[in-house]
Amino acid sequence: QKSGSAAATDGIVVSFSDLSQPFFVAMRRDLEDEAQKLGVKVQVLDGQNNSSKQVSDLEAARVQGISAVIIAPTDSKALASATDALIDEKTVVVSVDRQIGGGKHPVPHFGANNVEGGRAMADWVVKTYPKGAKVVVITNDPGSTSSIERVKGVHEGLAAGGAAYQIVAEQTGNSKRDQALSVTQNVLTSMGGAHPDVILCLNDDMAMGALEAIRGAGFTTQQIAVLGFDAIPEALKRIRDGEMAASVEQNPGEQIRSALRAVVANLKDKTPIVSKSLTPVLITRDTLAQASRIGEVK
Amino acid sequence: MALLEAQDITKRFPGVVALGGASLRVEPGEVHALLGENGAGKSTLLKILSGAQGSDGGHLTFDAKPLRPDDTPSQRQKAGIVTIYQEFNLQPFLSVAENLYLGREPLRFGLIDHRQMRADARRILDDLGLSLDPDLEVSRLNVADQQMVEIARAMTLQAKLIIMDEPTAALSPREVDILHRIVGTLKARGIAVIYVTHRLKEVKAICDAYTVLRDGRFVASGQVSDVSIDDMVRLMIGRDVAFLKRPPRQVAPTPVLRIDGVSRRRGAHEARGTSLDNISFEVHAGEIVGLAGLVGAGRTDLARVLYGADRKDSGRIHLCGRALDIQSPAQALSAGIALVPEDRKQQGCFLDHSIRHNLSLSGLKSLSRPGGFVDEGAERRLVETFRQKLRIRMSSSEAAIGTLSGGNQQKVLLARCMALSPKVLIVDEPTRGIDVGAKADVHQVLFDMASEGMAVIVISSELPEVMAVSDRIIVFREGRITGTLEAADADEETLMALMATGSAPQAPNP
Amino acid sequence: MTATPAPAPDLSAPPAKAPFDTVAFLRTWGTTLFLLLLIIGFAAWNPRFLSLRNALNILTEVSIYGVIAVGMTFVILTAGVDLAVGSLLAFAAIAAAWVVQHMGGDLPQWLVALGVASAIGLAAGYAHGKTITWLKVPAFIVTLGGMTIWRGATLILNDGGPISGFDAGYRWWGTGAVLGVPVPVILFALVALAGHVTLRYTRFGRQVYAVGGNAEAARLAGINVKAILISVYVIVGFLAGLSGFLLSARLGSAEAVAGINYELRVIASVVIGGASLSGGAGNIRGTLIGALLIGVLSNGLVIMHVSSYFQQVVIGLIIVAAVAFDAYAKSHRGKV
Amino acid sequence: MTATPAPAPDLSAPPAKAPFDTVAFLRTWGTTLFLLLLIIGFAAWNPRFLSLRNALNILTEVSIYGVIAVGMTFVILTAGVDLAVGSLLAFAAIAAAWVVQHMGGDLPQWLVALGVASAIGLAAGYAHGKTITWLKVPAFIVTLGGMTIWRGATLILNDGGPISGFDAGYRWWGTGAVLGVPVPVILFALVALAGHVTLRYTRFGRQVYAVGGNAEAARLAGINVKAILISVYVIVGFLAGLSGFLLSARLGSAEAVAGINYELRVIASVVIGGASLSGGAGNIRGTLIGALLIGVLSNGLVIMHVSSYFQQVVIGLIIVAAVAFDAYAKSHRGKV
Ligand SMILES: Nc1ncnc2c1ncn2[C@@H]1O[C@H](COP(=O)(O)OP(=O)(O)OP(=O)(O)O)[C@@H](O)[C@H]1O
Ligand SMILES: Nc1ncnc2c1ncn2[C@@H]1O[C@H](COP(=O)(O)OP(=O)(O)OP(=O)(O)O)[C@@H](O)[C@H]1O
Ligand SMILES: [Mg+2]
Ligand SMILES: [Mg+2]
Repeated sequence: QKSGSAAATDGIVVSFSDLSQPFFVAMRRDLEDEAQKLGVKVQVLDGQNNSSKQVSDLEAARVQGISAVIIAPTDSKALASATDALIDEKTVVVSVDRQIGGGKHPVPHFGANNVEGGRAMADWVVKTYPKGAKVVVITNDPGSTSSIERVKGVHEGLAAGGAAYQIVAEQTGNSKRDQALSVTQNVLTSMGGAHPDVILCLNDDMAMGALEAIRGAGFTTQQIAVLGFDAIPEALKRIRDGEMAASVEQNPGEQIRSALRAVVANLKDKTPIVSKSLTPVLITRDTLAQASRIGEVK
Repeated sequence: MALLEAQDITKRFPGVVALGGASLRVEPGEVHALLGENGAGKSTLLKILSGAQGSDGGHLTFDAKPLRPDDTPSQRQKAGIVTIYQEFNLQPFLSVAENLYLGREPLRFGLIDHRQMRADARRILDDLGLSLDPDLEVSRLNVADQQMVEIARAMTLQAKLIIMDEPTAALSPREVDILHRIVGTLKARGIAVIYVTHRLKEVKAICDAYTVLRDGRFVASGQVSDVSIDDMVRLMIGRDVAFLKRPPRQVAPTPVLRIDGVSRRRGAHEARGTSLDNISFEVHAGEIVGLAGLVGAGRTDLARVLYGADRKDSGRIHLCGRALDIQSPAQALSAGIALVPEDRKQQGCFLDHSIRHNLSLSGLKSLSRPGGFVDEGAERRLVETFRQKLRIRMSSSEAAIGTLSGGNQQKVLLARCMALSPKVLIVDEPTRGIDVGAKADVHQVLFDMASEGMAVIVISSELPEVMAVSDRIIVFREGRITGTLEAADADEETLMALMATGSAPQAPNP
Repeated sequence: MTATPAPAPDLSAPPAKAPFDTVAFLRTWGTTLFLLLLIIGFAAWNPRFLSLRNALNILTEVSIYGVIAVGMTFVILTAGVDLAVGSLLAFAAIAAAWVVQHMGGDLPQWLVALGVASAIGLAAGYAHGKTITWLKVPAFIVTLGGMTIWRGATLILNDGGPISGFDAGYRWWGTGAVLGVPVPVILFALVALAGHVTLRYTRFGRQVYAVGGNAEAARLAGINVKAILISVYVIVGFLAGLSGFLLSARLGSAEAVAGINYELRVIASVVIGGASLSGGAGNIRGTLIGALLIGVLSNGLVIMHVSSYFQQVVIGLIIVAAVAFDAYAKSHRGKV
Repeated sequence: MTATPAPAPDLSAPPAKAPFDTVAFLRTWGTTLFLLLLIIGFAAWNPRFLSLRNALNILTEVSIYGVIAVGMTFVILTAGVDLAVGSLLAFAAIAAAWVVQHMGGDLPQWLVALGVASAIGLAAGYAHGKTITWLKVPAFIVTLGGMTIWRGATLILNDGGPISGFDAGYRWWGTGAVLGVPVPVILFALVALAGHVTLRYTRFGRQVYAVGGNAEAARLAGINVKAILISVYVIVGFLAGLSGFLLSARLGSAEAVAGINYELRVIASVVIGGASLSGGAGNIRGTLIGALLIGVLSNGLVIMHVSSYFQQVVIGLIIVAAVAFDAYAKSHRGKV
């Protein structure tokens, strides 16, 4: 640890919306890695997908005297009054993953746009199936912001492609692999001998489940393309092996790393914090090298 | 004009016709005995009167007005019919005072006045000669005190007719006496009482008129003064019952059970149970020892200690010469000590389970094949044996025990322990709620078991029963033994004196 | 009868009362004591834990589910359970927000929202109670059904998304304060007081205990058991609606995912507070302690910097320990 | 004296049995009938619902939680509850996967995993049972604690991430088939059969019913109540571990979020099957029907393309309706 700077960088708190989600778990690992590199300590909070808990955890943290907060909010509006109060007390606040809105003070944001991520999936479909396609969408936990935003992107993107792009089923897999498996299975059954051209899963875990279902139903991944979201190593491996078509990379690691770097720089030298927007990219077999976690693939 | 007129009441349950034309006519201010053997339909008729159950047919008139068949208990209560049920219906977690005034609590500024309620309760209890603490939680009272609370509750209601379903089954002579005084007072106030009991002497003592039911049908009614107890028995059962007296015994010279200085202190927060102070006695093979005492004398406590249901503080227990350290009923049973508890609903029955399962539960080990599989054939044969021996009245051994009449439930529990053929059998109020005919059957079974070499301890609050079945009677008072009498020397006066004051009446020091 | 009883001796004199009874004290105050120890422990670790601000934070957070826990106490006293409260909270909140946004007339936003949320809570509670008593479906199933039905309705109503944009008058109910005390805390205190008085000092309250203690006996004693059962679900439904209003006022947003898993937290508060799930035993004081214990724990562990996965382990262990402590204190009743 | 006694009736003649009893039939088969109607309804809508493949899909899906539901039946029969099963499933699965990955020796992967998952299930169940009986903490609290403790432990063990990469021998347990029947379904059938035989035909089974029917009476009838209670938590723990093994074999991955909310689904299966949460009533056949009902519903609604928000509403309504139907059939017992 560097002497002198420790005091200035004391009390950095990072509040995640839900640390049981692989996306945020990965983000947290990068955070801890970056913190070590920078020689700072961070306190990690888990909102457990509950805005009320996230707000009161932040207040609890505030009581112990904190200097900076990085928030991945459960809901962009619900955190506004909590962040306003923090900013009023001269606490540095930035957001990752999802922007905080509706407060008095603007909050710098480091993240990728979920709607655009969804649109990237749809664009791939439109490009790959110029004559149109039957699409199945497997969504995250109902009501979760990631689900709503990504679905919105998918809908907009497919609508832009025209009437030939048809969503034949949109069901929830509750962000979980096993539920995606069974729901995909059921969707395939309902279509009888026919099959969809593409299954868009709004996270990679569910894409894994969908792959199992496709295999179990006797289809090939040539017949049905599966797309995921988050570009986790397991998905990257499947993309490399040709089982999965693509996954959306939002680079959670880069989001949190740059957010932390900006916060630390600000605490040390008052460097102003500039928002950073990462464009979600679609990782396919050809662009695997762009995936941030490609190094973790065995 | 009769106060209550019930005509041709019918009530069917699946597989059973509980009432097939029962009639009852009660005049104002009379104490009316409702008689019948176990399962005759007494409780069912009374529940129909109180609104606890609906009937399938028949007419009810009360106070010159017809009663609607679908009245709720509270509507009947408002009409003036107050009921003390055979199975208690108290609120276990509420205090005595709260139970007495449930739904009718005294209010002050719209809120319950707890102080007033406590004072009222204390007054009622004092009136009845009970010095119960009105703040005690009812779950911590013994059976007799719960019964007295039920009675006290009935007293606080405005009644024209009070129905009492076997109120004395759980009471010892002192409480029975209190109850009889209460009944006298009610009668003097012009309140009619329907009184169910299997202790026919009580009928002679306090009842004016009687009605007999058999198999759910009206059999006879009349004035009590016109009939003898034997007549009543014949009307109920249709035959004469020979009252058994313990045949001459052959007591083995060695004691089976030796109790040596057993003591137990009662915890400060233990409302029920009595302290036991240095209890010592022996029971021999083939001997029946009766324990007499008033409610709270400590007989049940001793039984529970012997059976491992409660811990003792000091003292030793020897079985067949070997010292025992029993920690649980399971250990007691495997050592050969069995107990039929006094509170059948709380401590004995699995009300929703079948009669067969209830009866065989303790003896499953000997009914099991290797691997722990129950031999259901043997189990059914066992049930059949006891159904005949104890005349258990049931539609099928697969029916829930909760659908049996109170007396028949008691018989099933007796059978559960008898089937084990233990070395020591302890029965606590074994004939509670059992009719005269079946009582003789139960006694006969006890005699048979004793003559097979079993040591039997009978706890009973009914003095004639203790005297009839025991070879030897040990009297308890406040946790101590105050006397031991050979059956031949025992008479009610002596026993009562030992139970109540601790010394024999003529007072030459024993 | 031949024997004449001798004058009855005083056999059943109640045991004399000791001047101070440690055991009775522990029996009643076991969990409270544990909570105090916990607070002392946290304060020793970090004195800021005891600051007024932190105390108010904890209380505000507790208020949201504490309000429901008061209602749940009634339900559990009758040996029932309500698993639907979390979903109902969300539905009441989002429906209220929806009405405010789409049909708000001249009335103040908060008034409309409070009215809608309460009305939905009352109606849903009535529906639950009626289904339980009339169709004779166990409360567990009815409210499990309610849990998914109301959640589904919430998602349908605004297509899964949150509704936000309330005015200051609305937000005041969640974020304002009177004499330094946050509004939700004041409301919670009032609700708890009303619950306590109702259970302890009204006939209705005693009847709630009676229905849970022994339903058949209660019926035979002339209590309208069905009416009591329906009332308790109406009460908890109303309070879930109120809580939904408070939560959306606090967050400035009515979310479709609000209140997920609240049912467990609320039931845990009541049971930690000493109520029995088989009915008849429990009280509001216990529920308050239970709710506070949960609130203090999750706040204190954050302040102690316990890592978030470990927090779950520690919370689980401490809750079990708290109840074990209480059970141990109670078990000594026979052994003084 | 008015009447002369009639001759004594023959008390000891066993009553005759009725030939066929519609009411008794409905009482026993109410929920089953409802399930059949539901299946017919779905099949009428889309005949593919009845295809062999879909039937096996449903059964495989049901197997995973059905295995636990068999164990939960034992627990609920004793008037207990186990909220920890979902977390325990995840912990057993991830611990097994972890051992396979980090310490796998020469033994087949599946054997190691099955051993580790079962051992963890047994040990955790024993810990729950012991805490309930020995520290006298209500099962609700102990297993609520267990729910957060095991989830926390799961997250800690692999730092929140999933573990995957099992060999074919391991995967066979989740995806293989024998004579066309998926392996999980076969295991489920065996577990259910064993559960049924145990409850119906053994002394232990009788004792489980007795403990739930009336614990005090059971103790006085010579049953070692504590031992029975501990056993049922050991049984359900073991089955949760087994289920974790099956689920990870099926998915090819042990996930930290596996089994979330399983406790509710499992308890619902048991209660829909007619068991009483106050103990002493219920059986494995009912539980199977309950589990199937849930499985058929969630499958059928997807096949009917009901939108996912609406599905929740419909599932809630149908579950309540199923139990109401059953309650209605049963309520006729007094009215033949
Ligand atoms: N709920 C019920 N379900 C089925 N059968 C019942 C039910 N209640 C009573 N019975 C049956 O009705 C008959 C009459 O029972 P009841 O309790 O009225 O008898 P009783 O005269 O009060 O007997 P006891 O002297 O033993 O109390 C019995 O055969 C009993 O098994
Ligand atoms: N530990 C205990 N747990 C539950 N009940 C108990 C316990 N100890 C005693 N009892 C109950 O307390 C009551 C009083 O028992 P006790 O031994 O004091 O009186 P008793 O001589 O049996 O009087 P009686 O049998 O006439 O009521 C009994 O009803 C018994 O069931
Ligand atoms: Mg009777
Ligand atoms: Mg006794």
